[in-house]
Amino acid sequence: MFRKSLTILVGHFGSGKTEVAVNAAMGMARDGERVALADLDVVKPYFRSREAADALARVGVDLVAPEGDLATADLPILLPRVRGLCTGFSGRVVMDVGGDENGARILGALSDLLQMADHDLILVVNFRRPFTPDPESAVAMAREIEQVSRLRMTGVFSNTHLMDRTTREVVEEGLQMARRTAGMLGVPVVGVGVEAGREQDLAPDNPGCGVLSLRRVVQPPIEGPRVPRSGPLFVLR
Amino acid sequence: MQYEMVIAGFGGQGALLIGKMLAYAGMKEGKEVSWFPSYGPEMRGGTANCTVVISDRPVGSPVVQRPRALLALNLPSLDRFEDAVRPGGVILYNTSLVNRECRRTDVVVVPVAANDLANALGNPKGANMVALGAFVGATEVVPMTQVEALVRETFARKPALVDVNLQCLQAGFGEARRCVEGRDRPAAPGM
Amino acid sequence: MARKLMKGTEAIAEAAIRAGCRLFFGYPITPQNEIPEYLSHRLPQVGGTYVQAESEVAASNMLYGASGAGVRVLTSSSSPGISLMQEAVSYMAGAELPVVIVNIMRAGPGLGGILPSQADYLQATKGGGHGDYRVPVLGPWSVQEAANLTMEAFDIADRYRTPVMVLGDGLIGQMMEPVELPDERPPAPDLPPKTWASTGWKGDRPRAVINSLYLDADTLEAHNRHLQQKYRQIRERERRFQMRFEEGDYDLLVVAYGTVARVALSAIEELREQGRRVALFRPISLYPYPYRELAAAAEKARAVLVLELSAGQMLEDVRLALGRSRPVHFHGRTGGHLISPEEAANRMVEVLEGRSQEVADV
Amino acid sequence: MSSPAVLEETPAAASERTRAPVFGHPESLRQVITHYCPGCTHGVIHRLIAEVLDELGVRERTVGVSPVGCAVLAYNYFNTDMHEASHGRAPAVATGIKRGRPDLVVFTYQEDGDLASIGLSEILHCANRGEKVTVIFVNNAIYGMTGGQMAPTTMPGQVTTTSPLGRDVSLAGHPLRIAELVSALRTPAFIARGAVHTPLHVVEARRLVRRAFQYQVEGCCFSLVELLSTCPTNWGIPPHEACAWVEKNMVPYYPLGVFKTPDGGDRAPRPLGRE
Repeated sequence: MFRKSLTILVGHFGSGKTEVAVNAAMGMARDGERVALADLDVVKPYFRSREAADALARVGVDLVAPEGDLATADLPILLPRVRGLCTGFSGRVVMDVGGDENGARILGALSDLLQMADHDLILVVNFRRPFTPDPESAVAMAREIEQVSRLRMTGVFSNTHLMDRTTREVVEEGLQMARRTAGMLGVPVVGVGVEAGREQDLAPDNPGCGVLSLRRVVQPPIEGPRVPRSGPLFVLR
Repeated sequence: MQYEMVIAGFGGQGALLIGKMLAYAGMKEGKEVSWFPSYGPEMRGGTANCTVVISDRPVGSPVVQRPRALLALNLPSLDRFEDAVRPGGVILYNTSLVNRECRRTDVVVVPVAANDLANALGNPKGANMVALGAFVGATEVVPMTQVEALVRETFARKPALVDVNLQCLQAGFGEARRCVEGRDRPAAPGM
Repeated sequence: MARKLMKGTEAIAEAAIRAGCRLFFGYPITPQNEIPEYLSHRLPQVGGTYVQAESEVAASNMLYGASGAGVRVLTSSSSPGISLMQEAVSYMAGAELPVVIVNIMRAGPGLGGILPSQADYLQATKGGGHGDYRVPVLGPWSVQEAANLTMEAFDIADRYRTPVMVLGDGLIGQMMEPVELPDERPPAPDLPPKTWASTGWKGDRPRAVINSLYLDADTLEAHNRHLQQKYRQIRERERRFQMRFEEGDYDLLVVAYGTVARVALSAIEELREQGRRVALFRPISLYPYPYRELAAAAEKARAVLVLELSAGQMLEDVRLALGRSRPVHFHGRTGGHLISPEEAANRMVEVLEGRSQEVADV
Repeated sequence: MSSPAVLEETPAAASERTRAPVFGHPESLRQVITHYCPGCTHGVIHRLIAEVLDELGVRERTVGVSPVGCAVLAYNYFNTDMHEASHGRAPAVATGIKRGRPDLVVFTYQEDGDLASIGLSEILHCANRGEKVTVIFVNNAIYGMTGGQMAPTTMPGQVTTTSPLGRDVSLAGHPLRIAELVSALRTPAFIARGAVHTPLHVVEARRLVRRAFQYQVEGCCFSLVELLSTCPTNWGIPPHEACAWVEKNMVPYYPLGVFKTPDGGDRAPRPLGRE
């Protein structure tokens, strides 16, 4: 699904970039790879991958994000180490970039190095979000991101969901729209995300791409610890 | 014993100054005093007035609805405060600028032509001193000697003004005394 | 000490100088202009500095700077100006800086008018600006007390490292009364030294950083706990109040602060001459509010009457103190109208004779 | 390429030379890692100020005021007593400190949103009163802290997150030229603009910063140095391009130089008819 040594995840606000990035990085680490996850979200001060620091540390993912007081500072901090990751890191690197073309602007600041690195630029889309209701708006956003980041899109990741109310139809419909988006961009759909534990209910029959199980690691501050209500996660087998 | 008075006139007629001098003289006498001005839009045109309380013990309300004495330097001031004065109190008004009689019959009414008296003494600016002297004469709220000392102190830097103002003060005092002589007066504190 | 006849505003200004304040930052607004006017004249005579700021916002931030550098500093304003100052008041509360702020209240809301009012009570006593903070608030009822409390405010500010507000209605500012002031009122001997102040760092103490920014949630919560601990101390030690006619029995307890309490006192004196049993409770510290003392004072009374130049602000604290133990009645004037002694007396009689309606539940 | 002089050096002298520090840490800067992004010039400017404070020997009586902006944490970096001001009010805070303790050397460190937008009133009146403080004004044509929005100093046509089609001068006005604006005041002052996008400019900027502090130490006047700066992160271009961007786009609009010196005379126009 993510094959290059450097995977850059972009998309609109709330498309699920951070969940995809965290789960992808943790998956790579479980496969025995050396992984660094760079939190490049300089746009919003909450719901960032740095909030998954503990979970990432447990599986050995190296989180590159402002620490201590700076973790909650409303400051667009680009760590010097990120420039190092672009050139001299011996493992896999996942970059979680802030929302839409504003968040992707930070890639422009790194473009001198990124252009030379072996990378994928993946657009994460959730068509059940107001910013990208259809493939056309997703393509328009992709073009804007390409412009500010000075990079070309190399793939689309389908992440359409409705949280707890997601059904297989929602995922299937989202995947079809992702395929049309990818077609217009001239790139493949590299993967589709489904909630961990509900793969049997939700995963499309013929995805034609990898399926990534997404475990919610980062909580929006408004939600608090998630209270399980139903679903196979809690069915005793 | 507590004595409350309202001093009112046009802005510039010296009502606030008269009030301050009364309060100051009261303080010099060892009394408790408060001086409270009307302020704000009223100060521009209309009446400028202040309330002075002189008392043997700490002054309660500095705001007074029913004063024992009124000094009205012009007609609007008389119109506004005439009815507020307590029965048995004193109303002193400046006949130079008031073209009617005082309607109250249950108070001591003292008409004094403050501006005319000051003009006659060759000191047109001294009308407020005439009024102050007359008010002290009519109410005896503070001793005249204390007020005279205050005038000397106030004009210490302009000695030429001391005598002319004392003249006005005494003229007003004399006029008021002649007016109230032989009448029943409301008691003033500590006199 | 010779008695002098002084306006409240002048007495406050002179008292600040006697308390060792040599710095004033402010911006003109009626009805407190005599304070900056007086100080612009007096401060240079005593080697002090007067700065007319470009706005209340700037003035209060100048206070923040000067106080952070460890010097006693004063500002004064009136209601709309105080609202503008709240930015820095919150910062000063957060950075724990001692300053004295005088608010000579005028009628609101908005531009309102320049006439007397007590309508800033809630703003003053419940913090005033953003964030969890409180500011000790003192409400004088005479010119002499305004001077005394101003001098004391500097000590309270230094003792607890907090802004302190002297809250006067327009009458306090404008009336003249005899005042006695000490030639010099040195700071209380037991005040802590200002080792935290930014006076230039020579390595002999921790580096001074005057700041209210705490990015980490735990650190900020700990800072807030520390502030709340300080406010608890203030609530324990700094409650001030006065009672009149507390000896013997009374049917009605009147609660008022500032000059309104004097109006109430005159009314009560007159009613007592007629044999009516009325007593007066006057909070002097409005934060901390003397809740316990008020509750104790109300035990003898059948009913309580609150008088204010507002639509009922201190009323909330009275109800907080009394709960449902006593019926609470209210009389307030707004817009700049004063309460006259006769008006106050009439309301007291209404309550005594059962012709007044208790304040309804909010 | 090695010079003959080095070849002729004795081994002892050579050893001494290699051990002698040629580039140390200024005493006025704390030895901590800053939060500034790669390619950001805040660090350079911090260093210039620190070097000047060291040189003038005033570190122990200096108090700095940090702004709200990317340099909000500057109080962690300077090795002096510091105040953190609310947004835009640093000149008022500095006024309070200096009037309270005239013996202190007081400087504010401010950025374009802080100084040129919300704090425009404070800076103009501080300068106009002639407060004897030093203002270091970092102009990078964008709001850095809040994530790249338009600043009063954003260039015409410059794309930011709140001017997505480029700054439209018919709607947002033209960029504010602070050095020019403040130097129009009649009160004597030292007002200059420098830049830090090339080593040569850094050397020149250091001279300006030094002069600014020197005037204050001598009790002479208010001083302000505007320094054109970079923001690769929010501009979205690599650091070397950001430096080139300053030269190409900012320097022509924001001319470098000294705008006002305290002895510069009166700039007021002559009365009409007496030309």
